[in-house]
Amino acid sequence: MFETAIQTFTSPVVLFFVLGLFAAYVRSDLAIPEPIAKAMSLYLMAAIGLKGGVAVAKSGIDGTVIAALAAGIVAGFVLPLFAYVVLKSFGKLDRINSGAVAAHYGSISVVTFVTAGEILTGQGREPGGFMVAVMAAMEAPAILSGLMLARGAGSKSGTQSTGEMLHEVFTNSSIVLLLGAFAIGMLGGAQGFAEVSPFFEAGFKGVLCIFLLDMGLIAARRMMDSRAVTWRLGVIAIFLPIVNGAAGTALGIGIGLDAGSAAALGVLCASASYIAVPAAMRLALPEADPGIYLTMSLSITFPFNVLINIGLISAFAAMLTGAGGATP
Amino acid sequence: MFETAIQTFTSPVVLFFVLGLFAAYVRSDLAIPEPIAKAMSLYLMAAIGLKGGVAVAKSGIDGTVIAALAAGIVAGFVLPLFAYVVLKSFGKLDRINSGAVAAHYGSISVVTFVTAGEILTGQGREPGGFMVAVMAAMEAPAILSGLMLARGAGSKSGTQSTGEMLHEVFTNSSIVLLLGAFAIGMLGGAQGFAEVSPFFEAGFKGVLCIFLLDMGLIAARRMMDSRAVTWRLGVIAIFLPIVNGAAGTALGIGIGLDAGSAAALGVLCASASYIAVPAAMRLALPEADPGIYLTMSLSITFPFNVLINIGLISAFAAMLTGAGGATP
Amino acid sequence: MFETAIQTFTSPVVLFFVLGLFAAYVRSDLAIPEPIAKAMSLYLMAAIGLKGGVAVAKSGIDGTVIAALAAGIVAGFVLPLFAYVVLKSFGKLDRINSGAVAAHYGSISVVTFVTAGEILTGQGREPGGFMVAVMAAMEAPAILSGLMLARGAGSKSGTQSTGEMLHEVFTNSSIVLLLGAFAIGMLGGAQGFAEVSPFFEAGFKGVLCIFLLDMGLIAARRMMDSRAVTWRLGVIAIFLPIVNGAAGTALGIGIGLDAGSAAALGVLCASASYIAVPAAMRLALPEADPGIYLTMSLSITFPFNVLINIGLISAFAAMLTGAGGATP
Amino acid sequence: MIETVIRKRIEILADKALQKRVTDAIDRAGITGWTIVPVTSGRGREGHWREESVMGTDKVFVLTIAAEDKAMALAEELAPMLTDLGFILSMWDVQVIRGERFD
Amino acid sequence: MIETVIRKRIEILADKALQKRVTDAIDRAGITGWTIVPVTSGRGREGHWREESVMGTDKVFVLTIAAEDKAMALAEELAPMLTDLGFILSMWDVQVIRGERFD
Amino acid sequence: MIETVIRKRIEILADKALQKRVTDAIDRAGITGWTIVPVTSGRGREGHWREESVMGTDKVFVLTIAAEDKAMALAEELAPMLTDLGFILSMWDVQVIRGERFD
Ligand SMILES: Nc1ncnc2c1ncn2[C@@H]1O[C@H](COP(=O)(O)O)[C@@H](O)[C@H]1O
Ligand SMILES: Nc1ncnc2c1ncn2[C@@H]1O[C@H](COP(=O)(O)O)[C@@H](O)[C@H]1O
Ligand SMILES: Nc1ncnc2c1ncn2[C@@H]1O[C@H](COP(=O)(O)O)[C@@H](O)[C@H]1O
Ligand code: NA
Ligand code: NA
Ligand code: NA
Repeated sequence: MFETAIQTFTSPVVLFFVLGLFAAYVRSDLAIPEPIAKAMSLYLMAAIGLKGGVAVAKSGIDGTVIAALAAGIVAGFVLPLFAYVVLKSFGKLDRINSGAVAAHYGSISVVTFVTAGEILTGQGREPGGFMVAVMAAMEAPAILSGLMLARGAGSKSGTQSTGEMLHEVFTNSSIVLLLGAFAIGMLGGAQGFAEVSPFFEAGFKGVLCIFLLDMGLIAARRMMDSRAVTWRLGVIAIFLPIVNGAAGTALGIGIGLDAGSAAALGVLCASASYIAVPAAMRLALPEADPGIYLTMSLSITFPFNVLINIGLISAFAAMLTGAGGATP
Repeated sequence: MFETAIQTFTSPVVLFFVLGLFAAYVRSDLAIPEPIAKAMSLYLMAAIGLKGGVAVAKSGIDGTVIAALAAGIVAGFVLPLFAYVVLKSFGKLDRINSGAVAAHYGSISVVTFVTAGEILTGQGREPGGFMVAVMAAMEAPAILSGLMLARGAGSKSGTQSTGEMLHEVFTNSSIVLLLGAFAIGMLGGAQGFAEVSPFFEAGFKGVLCIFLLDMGLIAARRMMDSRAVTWRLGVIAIFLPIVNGAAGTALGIGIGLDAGSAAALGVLCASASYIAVPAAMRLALPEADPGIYLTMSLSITFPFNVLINIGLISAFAAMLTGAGGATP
Repeated sequence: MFETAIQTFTSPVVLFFVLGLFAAYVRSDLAIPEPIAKAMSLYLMAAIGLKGGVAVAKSGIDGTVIAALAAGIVAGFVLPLFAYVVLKSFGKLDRINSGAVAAHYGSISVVTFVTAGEILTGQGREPGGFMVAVMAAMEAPAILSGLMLARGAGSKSGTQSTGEMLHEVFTNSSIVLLLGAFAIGMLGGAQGFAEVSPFFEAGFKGVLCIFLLDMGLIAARRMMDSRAVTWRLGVIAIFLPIVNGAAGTALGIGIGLDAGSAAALGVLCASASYIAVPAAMRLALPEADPGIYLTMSLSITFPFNVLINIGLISAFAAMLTGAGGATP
Repeated sequence: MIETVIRKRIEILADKALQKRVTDAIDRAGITGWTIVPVTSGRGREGHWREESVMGTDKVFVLTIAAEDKAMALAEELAPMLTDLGFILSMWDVQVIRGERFD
Repeated sequence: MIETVIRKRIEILADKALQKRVTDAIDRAGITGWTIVPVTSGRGREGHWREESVMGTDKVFVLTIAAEDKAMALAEELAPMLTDLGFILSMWDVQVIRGERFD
Repeated sequence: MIETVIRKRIEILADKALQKRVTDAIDRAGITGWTIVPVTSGRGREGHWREESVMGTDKVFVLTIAAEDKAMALAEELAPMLTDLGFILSMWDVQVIRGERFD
């Protein structure tokens, strides 16, 4: 466990994230140009999609894969309910904001998943390639769940037809790119991937470093500018990833996943979206306050997951499989 | 031939282009930031220029190279005449627009050439390095040819002195970068290139994938927004690359090029410019309608070449040299 | 010496710089998008910081390192005094502009240093990794020195409190990123670096090529647009790097550095800032004319250093250590 | 001397994600066109924001030129959005050449 | 109270590729300067466009502030371009400080 | 018909590096907000410049909408900067909806 923490904190990926937090904290003018940040996120999604597709082309689709997909989708629908109750009661948020925040916590963060992939692989527990498909499958359900929770209150000028909403959700850039690259990986297989691997594989960790540097800057700056988040919400932003992470990991082990894949499922449950869901909420629930959901997911839960919770989840998965000694 | 088609459609490069077409078609918001797209096109030109220069430094300049250059330049001047006649008669375009479109079809598309290079190399028919120089030489002549065809009609406020025009044509960024990198490749040779090859060579295919993803998005979006292109023009945008591609390939074989280089010459003849020539036309023939020439070259001819015509041309070159069995 | 010049001029890095100068000179529209240029400069700083940190993690910090750091800081404070005297007397500049320009010449240019690193390594004289720390240490002192020289004249609305100024200087993005990456390199060590080296090491020279292409474009365009620089200032912009370069190299040899590190110290003394210091001067001395200090440092001194002076300094260092024959 | 006519120029600061709602309203109002200008940061009652496209929080200016009556109709239609979504609208008279292009 | 004077502010939406024609006209009109603002997309009679620098179809706003007479002279000179090249020009009165900078 | 009120719209062209001085002045003037629009190039008495962020020479437009009195107070406060730092300020009347947001 302690070893895990040390490993986390000497990984360049995590250290660059800490550097970003630090630079924002001392009010440095360090900034990654916004088109570059966007390009890096597209790159990471294309790379991870390709890699997952190639892995599944090799391993094939079996019962475990189907079970993992089903587990992810169910979790995506159910997790927001739990989050909603906590947010309304302990968090004292109104219905609309509770629904909006719940959608974020039921959905997933690609970058948290990618970072976890690096950390887990470094600990000898590489998640299966199919977990990328699970991740893609988990992006949307929570949005629908969260909206249903919030909609009772009605929404005026912002109302969007459900058709528009579903179209928005299934054609948003991250879903299209992730699944598209996944399909390309499956079609092209290992041979096709070999051609492009110097670009998508060799550069991957370095790009992730710079991307996390940027995420650190953005997360810390938003935290310092923000006033909308109460201490109660701050507590929830730590509590939910712990509980969801443990539940997801246990679920993963329960359906027969290996330790790495189960931990990855735990991380998906623990992570909160800060790209796809905010964009969807801005369209579908414009009355909800972005100052609340972005600050919670991006400035509290994301750093907590990257710095601490991934390590916890990995250790928990190892414990459940009795493979604590798997660390090389 | 069928094999060739399969190979084309499992190449990640082509698959990413198809993904772009698809994403635009389902109206996804996927988009490559514009400075990134521009940077990728600069990268591709620098990389291809360098590689060509290094190849020529190794092989030297002989009679074949000179013949290929001459053939390219002549084709650049002559192809627009043929295109112009077809556009005015069958296409029912006026003089100015016929001249403008003809210039596009006489000139070349760097990305089509680069994609063809990948596909041909995958089929064991790598074009000679000097073809990069041929490509650079073919960029300008068609612009002059097309303008002469269009100018009879006169052009009012848009008129640009011929001096300005020539300066524009010979200093446009793609010519300067292509030939500049070519010269650097020749001066630095294989040794100089070795230092920078991890960047310019290893990343090449991956960047091409993302760039073609973007081209797919842009081509399909333009097609869906456009109303200026009639069915007659659509037919011409398929007919010209077929005829020009076959003619160029035959010409290449005729002057003694190997199958790969001849196919590359065919692809250059078949491809239509959508970067350099539109920019030149906007300055020199501002009355011509960009809605026509961009949609034809970018949204019809470009996808047709990438998805189908490169394969046809390659097979044709193999047939002409009796080397159909060269595919490994 | 002649050999050195040849080597310089067949290095792709330098050739791309020359291509940039040429393209701007013929008024080509070639341009690197600005977010890309910014990203490349962040990349170069992160890469060089990491590499330096890993090197120091291996070699440890000894007396030589301390001496080099001290030498750099002293040089940073002292060089502006000399420059100021030359600028006021021979250069006929007023007090404020003399102080502003002097700050630029006392500080350093990261890109000049990086280019020198490539050239020196190519000549078998790789500078020690700790020189990155020396570079970071030399960025700020000259700013303070230059301001003290200029401030006697008083500055009206532009005045900034010294506290603000110091904060600005120590949190500017290049210092934070350089030192942050240096720290990450030290913490992660060679093992951590191995994970990210495909990105930060393999791409390095290629990125430097494109960055220097852009610097060539910017330097030449600024030169052609500029009217603020007299012939006297032009002479100074060549004279200062020669004298400062020789002095810095001699100082380096004097405190016991190897030839490569001493040459690197010479290059740091010879180089003039065109990123950090102009930004600081715009805030602290807004009455000073950017047309003067940017044109001198960027359009005269920078090309002179890259094309000629690095070669001279390297030869001088070799001479001083009697190791002229070290070139392989 | 060249003849100019008076039209209204309207400028709406909107979330990029919601930009389509504004331009759809312009299209519905029968106005001939619109233009989007990027915006990098700002401060209002809800505090400071920066361009953060990764998170989808950035804004744009939507500009359009129209005859007075259509401009007022557009303002009327957009008014509820201004309140609910925090958009900002300002408009003023401008002289244009070839006024028929902006009817 | 600080003194302000009235000048004309002119705004021209032009193709990036043809921007130099506009700024050359401004220079010829003897106006002291101009500023370029980027534009990301738009819709007009010719349909919708997006910033597509790779294909060279993007546009910019050219802004300039000038005394009334020079502004009108500029509008006069630019009028044919507006028609032929589809540029858009609008202008209005603004108050400026230190008016001599904009004569 | 929807009701509009008149406010002043102020536009300041400033160096990006010095933008904070302008926005601080706006905050001090008690104005409710401001918005930054990027600028890519320009020409003035000091010659031509291009966006060169690497070298820190780029500029921005700072826009703000305020009641007349606050606008004039802001102009007054910014006047010395205009002269010393070469900033440009122009302002004009605009109609806004929900004027209380811009007091
Ligand atoms: N008085 C103002 N002048 C110009 N822009 C403003 C003003 N007030 C608000 N804004 C812009 O509108 C955005 C949203 O404002 P608010 O809804 O008050 O937070 C801000 O971030 C600014 O970009
Ligand atoms: N009424 C308008 N208001 C603002 N911008 C317009 C208007 N009409 C056209 N435009 C802009 O001018 C460009 C060219 O218009 P057009 O020549 O009508 O296609 C469009 O793409 C828009 O960016
Ligand atoms: N008359 C003008 N109209 C619009 N922008 C101007 C004008 N004069 C100057 N500028 C802008 O202000 C910047 C600085 O002007 P200057 O201080 O005169 O060099 C220029 O680079 C332009 O971007
Ligand atoms: Na989750
Ligand atoms: Na062609
Ligand atoms: Na120096």
